[in-house]
This record gives sequence, structure tokens and C-alpha cells, in this order.
Amino acid sequence: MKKVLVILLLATLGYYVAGTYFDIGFGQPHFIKGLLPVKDIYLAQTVKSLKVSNAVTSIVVNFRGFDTLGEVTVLFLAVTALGSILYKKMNVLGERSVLFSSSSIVTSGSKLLFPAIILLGFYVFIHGHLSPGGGFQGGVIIASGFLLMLLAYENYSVSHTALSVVESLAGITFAGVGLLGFMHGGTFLQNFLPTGVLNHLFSGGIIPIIYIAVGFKVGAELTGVIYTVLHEKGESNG
Amino acid sequence: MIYFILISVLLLLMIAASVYSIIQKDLLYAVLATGIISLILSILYYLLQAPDVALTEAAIGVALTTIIFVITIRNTVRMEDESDKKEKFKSAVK
Amino acid sequence: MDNTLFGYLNYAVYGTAVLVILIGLYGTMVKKSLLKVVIGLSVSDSGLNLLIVAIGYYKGGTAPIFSPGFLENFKSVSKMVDPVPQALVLTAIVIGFGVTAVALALVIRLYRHHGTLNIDEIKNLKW
Amino acid sequence: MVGTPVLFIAIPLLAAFLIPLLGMIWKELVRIVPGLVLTYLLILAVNLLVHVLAHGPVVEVIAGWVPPIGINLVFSVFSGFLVTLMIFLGLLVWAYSYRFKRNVDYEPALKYFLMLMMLITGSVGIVLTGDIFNMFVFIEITSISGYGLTAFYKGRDSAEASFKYVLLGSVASTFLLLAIMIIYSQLGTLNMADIANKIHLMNPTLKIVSYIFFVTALGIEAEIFPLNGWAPDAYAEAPGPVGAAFAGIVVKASVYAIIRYTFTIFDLSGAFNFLIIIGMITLIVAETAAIRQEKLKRMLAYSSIGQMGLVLVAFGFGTEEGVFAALFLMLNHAIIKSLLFFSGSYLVYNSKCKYIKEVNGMSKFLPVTSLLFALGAFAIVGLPPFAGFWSKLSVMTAAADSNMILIMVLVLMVSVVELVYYLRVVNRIYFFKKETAIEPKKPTFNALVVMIVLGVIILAIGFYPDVVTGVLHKASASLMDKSQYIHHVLSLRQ
Repeated sequence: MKKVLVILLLATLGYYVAGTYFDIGFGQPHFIKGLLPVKDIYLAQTVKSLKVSNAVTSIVVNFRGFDTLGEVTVLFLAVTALGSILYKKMNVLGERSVLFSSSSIVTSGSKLLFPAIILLGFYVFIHGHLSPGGGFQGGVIIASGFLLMLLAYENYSVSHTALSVVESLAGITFAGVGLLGFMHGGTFLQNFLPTGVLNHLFSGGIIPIIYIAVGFKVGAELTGVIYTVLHEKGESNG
Repeated sequence: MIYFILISVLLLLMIAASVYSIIQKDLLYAVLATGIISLILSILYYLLQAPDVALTEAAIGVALTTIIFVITIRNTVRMEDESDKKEKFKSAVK
Repeated sequence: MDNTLFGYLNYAVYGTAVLVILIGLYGTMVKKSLLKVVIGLSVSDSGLNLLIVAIGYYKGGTAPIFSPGFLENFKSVSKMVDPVPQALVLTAIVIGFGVTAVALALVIRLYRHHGTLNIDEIKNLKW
Repeated sequence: MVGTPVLFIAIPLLAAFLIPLLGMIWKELVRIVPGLVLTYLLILAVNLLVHVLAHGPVVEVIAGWVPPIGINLVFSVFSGFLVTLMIFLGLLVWAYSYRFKRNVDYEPALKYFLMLMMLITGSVGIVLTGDIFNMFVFIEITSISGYGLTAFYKGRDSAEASFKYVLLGSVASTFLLLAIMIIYSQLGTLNMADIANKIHLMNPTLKIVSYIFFVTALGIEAEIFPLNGWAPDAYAEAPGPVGAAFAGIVVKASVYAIIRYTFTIFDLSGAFNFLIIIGMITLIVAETAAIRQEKLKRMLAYSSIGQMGLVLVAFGFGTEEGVFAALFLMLNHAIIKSLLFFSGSYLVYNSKCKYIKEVNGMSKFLPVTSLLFALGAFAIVGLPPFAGFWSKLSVMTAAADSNMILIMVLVLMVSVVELVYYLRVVNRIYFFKKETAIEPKKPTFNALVVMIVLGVIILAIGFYPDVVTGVLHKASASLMDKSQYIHHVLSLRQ
């Protein structure tokens, strides 16, 4: 009975959502004629005044940088809430759950791969304004490097204090750069550095600085998430 | 043409994986199916000219989300109906 | 690629995305296991993200990246796909991960208290 | 310069990132810094409000890009009034929990105050922002802090309440993103003023679908029936001050969002009647549910949901008097419901299950708290001469002006129902005998001061409603003037 109701509800929902999006059309220009969509301004200004090659980066970090500040805050809060929900003290960890016992091939292989993954992560977020990728992607790659180590070595540990220091410093860098822009140019997150030459590593003004801070922050936060969950042993029912 | 077939096949696979992840009683396989959804999505994003999103989805969806699901399953139960609680998981991964 | 095939893709891409959202929501609303509920949420998130990225796509568009050779041919800016939905999806993916992590932590804690994930045995979650 | 709206977001975020570091230096800073930040923001908010009352709205652009390119924050009289109210309540919640959580360890205290501060910041962001996607981000900030705070206590019920909240919250964000993308795909912009300027070009079907999605998504946060399943559990299981923060801050922000979409962004004529209908249903269902509750906090939660329904009805009149009445209700509800949550959580502090019958004879043990609870109960029902009377009266006059006699009758009936269930509790406090001997928890000094401040405000508004009505009239005028909002945002030049 309940299933039928749910299916009916979802079918109605699906009818309207699908109908709406079929109207919008895939791959066709869908903006109402005569309007200037903001994406045209974004694409033009990305090259002209920001000197950034990757338009997604310029939107994420500059045009809509405020969203990104909110987004790293969401991750920061997720880590905080996670710790609060599992009520762990940071330095007194529970027993570590072991997903599988790894063979020596896995352990030595991970040891070899780990520096390469970390290096890739750094590369991705340092070149965020030039090529696909950026702070989020780089941070996630770094976190997956730590994940590999945590899975391969039963007693591999990350200092929780270090994680929270990195996280806080990166967050302060982001908000602080924003406030510097506020003091310098009158608006929050405004660019106050020379933008340089397009397609050079040192270009884009404050965009690479912010994206590097985001990279560190996301990397530390996601590592923290995995680390907290991994140290949660569910055996005891109490 | 090849682009068209590729997208169609990926979309079909995605639907199949999502149905599988909902009906599968073994939660571990269901979670792996969500990982496969993310993998397909990441290829689709690439085909839809969104390399940034593809990178993010590949790392977050395929690696991190899947692993925290697996850890949660390891800490709770593996089967949806919970008749035999942990035994199967241990025997399967070892 | 000819236009009829592309017109078909309109229905295929959006239809799949909406279907995946609905399948995920169905799992969330019907399934008895708390983990299945969270899996459903994660599946519907995937569908939603595909939907958003698909809106930004233009037929024959290129990725919104100005590689060095691209600049001479400035007219091709109009051939780029829309970067805005991509930027929004980046945000949505990361937020979705945060929410999933919180939900899973709650699942672990509920299991700690009840020793089961069955929604029928957890009194307040029945509906 | 009196300060700019962006500081309301930037300063708390900077403080939130700093607090874990400061805690390593001196643990007490974890408790003190949020209070300092909130005090500073309150001063800023009052200053800005005074400035805005004299000179018109302040529009702040971010990253140097004028709307519609960049994100902007709008501090009008309407949003400024709500922001000031929220920050004031947030400061009171902080002061109330400062000593209340003293026996809690360092780590939980750090997390509690961080999440509380971000709950307030997120809500302030929802009210200030002028961009629909940015609003989504702030809603997520608010919700994630809400999930964490709901599950703060270690019992099993809190985890269940929080899980419910997570589920509905995720569905809400799905709907919100769907609606945002419909708007973006048609108009190519995400800025509220720009959308409001161009919305008449949109296909009516798409407009209605996206409006429904927005209201569904925000209705989950604003506790509109039938989407309010999370609210009673979350209120009942979260720590007492957090219940007050939900009722006074988070819900206000979500209602603001619904109102902004209805009044400014969309130009749907049927939307106002829609608001009246959902508001009415919410009001009736919640008040009838409240009368059946056995737990004190659940009763307060349902009463809060009912009040939100009434607020929506008042907004739904669509007239300036209606908006004025709704704003007055929101102000009173925020203050009175906080007082009820604060004093109520001491009245049932000792019992495990927080049943209403536990308050029997508490007036002997906690005279001041009981008196304040009774004051709050009378005020929220709308008895003269307390604050609630004037807001109910203004709803009545607004309804009469719009020729909605049926609504007047219903509101009166609902007031009777409210009177019944609140008097039941007050009666138990004063005229029943305690069966078992107890050692009641005395309110801490901070909590007592906070409750007395709230009580004084209720009496002050009750006897001199003019102190607030001036601001409220200007705030409602600023909400009704849609073209002025659009003009102020879009007239900025690079």
C-alpha cells in the first residue's frame, strides 16, 4: 500500500520535473532570447580582467567566491558535527576498524604510490587556474592518498592536532585574503594583486592563493572525516 | 555516431546500476553499485565537456563516498534483512 | 552527428537523470534499512548532479578552458559550454559529501544504541 | 562609514576557523569568543539599522563585481530588522548556554559553540544574501549545524531526531537545486533582483513549477505542514537553548526566504492565496497536535509550528497591514518562544522523559522561573497587556481590512485552543502538588538574567508597543516596495 502511494507520488513528481527539463532542451541554447546571460560576461571577463585560463576556476573562486567560502565552511562543519555525533575526544581514539589485512604487496605498493598521489594533488590545485582541477579536486586527491595509507597500514596514524591546525590556518587564509581585499579595494574577496599574463603560473591575482588554501583545507577536512569514521568501532552496543 | 552510442550505453548502465543498488539485499554490493554510478557519471561529465566536475566526481564519488559507506557497513551490518549479522562480511573480504 | 539523434539525446539524458533521482528517492522512502536510505540519498544526488551539468552543455561545445592556442580564435568563446552549472555542481558535490558523512555517522550511532538498522525497530523513525 | 553587511558573514567565519587554534591556547576562549563576536555583530547590526532607516538600503557587492555578475548582500530595513533580531536572540542563547554547558568537557563545548555560532551565521546569511544559489549554500550551513546540534546529547532519541532532520534536509536541497536550475536555464542569472526584473518573460508553467519547488524546499526548513516531521523531534531532543535558536532564528530565516520568493522574485498572483491555505492548514493541524502532547518541549514545538502557520497567513494577505502583522508576530514569537524554551527546560530539567506532568508544583521550588514561564504562556496566547496581544490584534485588523472574516474566526478559535493547553501547564505549575521529593536544578546566574531580560522586553512591548511599531511599519513598507529593491541592487555600477 505504502509502496503504491510512494510510486504515485514519485511518478507525479517525475512527470513535472521531466516535463520541465524536456522543455528546456539538451544541448540547445535555452536562455530566453534578448537576455544577456551572466555566463557570457563570465567567459569574457575571465580572460580580460582576471587573466585566468580556466573559466570554472574563475567562477568558483572569484565571481562566486562567496559560495566557495560557504562551501568550505560546510565541510568544516561536517567534520565538527561528525565528531560531535560520534562524541569522540580527538586525542583518545577508539579501536581502529580493520577493513582487511593487507599483504606486503599492498603495503609496499601504497608506500610507493603515496608520494606520487600527494604530488598529483599539489599539482592539481596549484595549476587550478590553468588546467582542469583546483582546490577541491586537489584536496580530494590528497585525502585519497591518506586514505590509501590508512587502509594499507593498520597502525598508520595522522595527527589530529596537525589536521585541525592546517584546516584552521587554511580557513583563516581564505577569509583573511577576503578581508584584505575588503580593506584594499572596498569589497570582500576583491583582487588586490597584479593579474599577470594569461596562461602563466603566476597569474590570476589572488585566485591561486585562495585555491591553494582551499586545497589544503579540503584535504585536511576529508582526511579528518575518514579518520574519524575509521576509528569508530561499532562492536559495543551501549 | 560513436559519441551518441557511448552516451546511450553509459546512461543505460547508470540506470541499471542505480536500480541494482536499490534492490540488492547485500549492502556491500549496493554500495559498490553507487561507486559504479559515480564512475559512469565521471565519464559522462567528461563527455559533456566538464573536466573539472569529472575530476571531483571521480575522487569524491568513486573513492571517498564508497569508502565511508564500506567503513559504515563494516561497523554495522552487511545484509539488509540482518538475519546473519556480520559473518558474511568477514568471510568475504578475507 | 545528425539532429534527430541529438533530439533523442534530449530525452535520454534528462530522462535518465530524473529516473535516477526518482529511483534514489524511492529507496529513501520505502526501504527498511537505514543504510539503504542513505544509499538512496546518494543515488538521487548523482542524478541531480547529472541533470545540472547537462543543462550547461551545448551541442558541439568545448570545455570552458582557454588553452594557449585557443586565444587567437576568440570567436570560439561562443562555442564554449556554460561554465556556471559546472561551478554550481562542484559546490553541490562537496556539500552532498558532507551531508552523506553526517548521515552515516548518525547511522553508526543509531546502530550503537539499537543494535539494528531496521527502521521498524527504531520507534521514532517509522512513518 | 558604519560598517558593511559582509562583516556579518566574514567575522563569524574567521572566528570559527580561529576558535580551534585559540582553544589550544586557553580553553575558556572557546566559550568567550563566540559571545564577543555576537556582541560585535549586534552593535554593527543596530548601527546599520539606524543608518538604513535614515538613508535607505545598503547593497554590498562581493569580489568587486556588481550585480548581476557577482554575489551581493542587501541590508534593507526588512532584512536588517530580522538580522538584528536574530543576532540579539543568538547572543541571548549564547549567554544562556555559557554556564549551562560548564560541566561539559572541552571538546563538546568547542563543537557546541562553533555549531551554534554557525547556525546563527547561516541564518543571517540566508536573510542578507541577494543570490539564490548563495542562499542554498547558507541553508546548507544552517542545516548541517542543526543536524550536529540536534544530535548533541548522547541519548538515542537525539540521534533519531537528527537522522529524520538529515533526510528531510537532503530532500529539501534536492528540490532547491531543481528549482534554481529551472530559473537559471531560462533567465541565465542567479541574482534575485535581476530575476525579479526578468521573471515576466518566463513561461508560466515553468514559473509555477519552480515556485512550488522553492516553497517545498523552504517549507521543510520553515516547518510547514506536511513537511514538518523533523521539527517536534528536533526541538524535543536538542539541548534547550538550541530549541530556542531553532524557533527564533532558523525558522525565521526560512520564512524570510519564502516571503522573499513570494513578494519580490515571483509575480504569481495565486501565490498569496496559496500561502494563506498552507498557513491555515499548518496552523490548525499543529494546534490540534499541540493539545495532545505529553512532553513539554514537543508541545512548545507544535505551538511554534502553529505560530509560523499564522505568520504565513498574515503574509498571505499581501497587504502592508498583513506584512506588518506578520512581522510583529515573528518578533513576538521569537522573544516569547525563546523565554518559554529557556524557562521550560529548567522546569523539566530533573525528569528523564520531560513529560508535562513533571512540572507539578514547580512554583514552590523555582518561583522566578515559574513566573517567567507563566508570563510567556500568557503572552503567546495573546492576553492583554502582554506583547502577544498586539500582534494578534494586528492580524485581526489586517484580516478585517482584507475582508477575510473566516480567518478572523479561525484565529480566535485557535487562540482558545492555545489558551487551553498553555493554561493546563501553568495550572500544573502553580496548583498541583509534587508527588515525589526532588532537588530541582536552580537556574544559573546567566540563564536567570537572560530570562528576566526577555520577560522585561515582553512587558515593555506589551505596555508600549510604539517602541517597535515604527520600525515594523518601515520594514513592511520596504518589503512591499519591489521596484525599489530591484532598483537599489541593479543601479550599482562597476
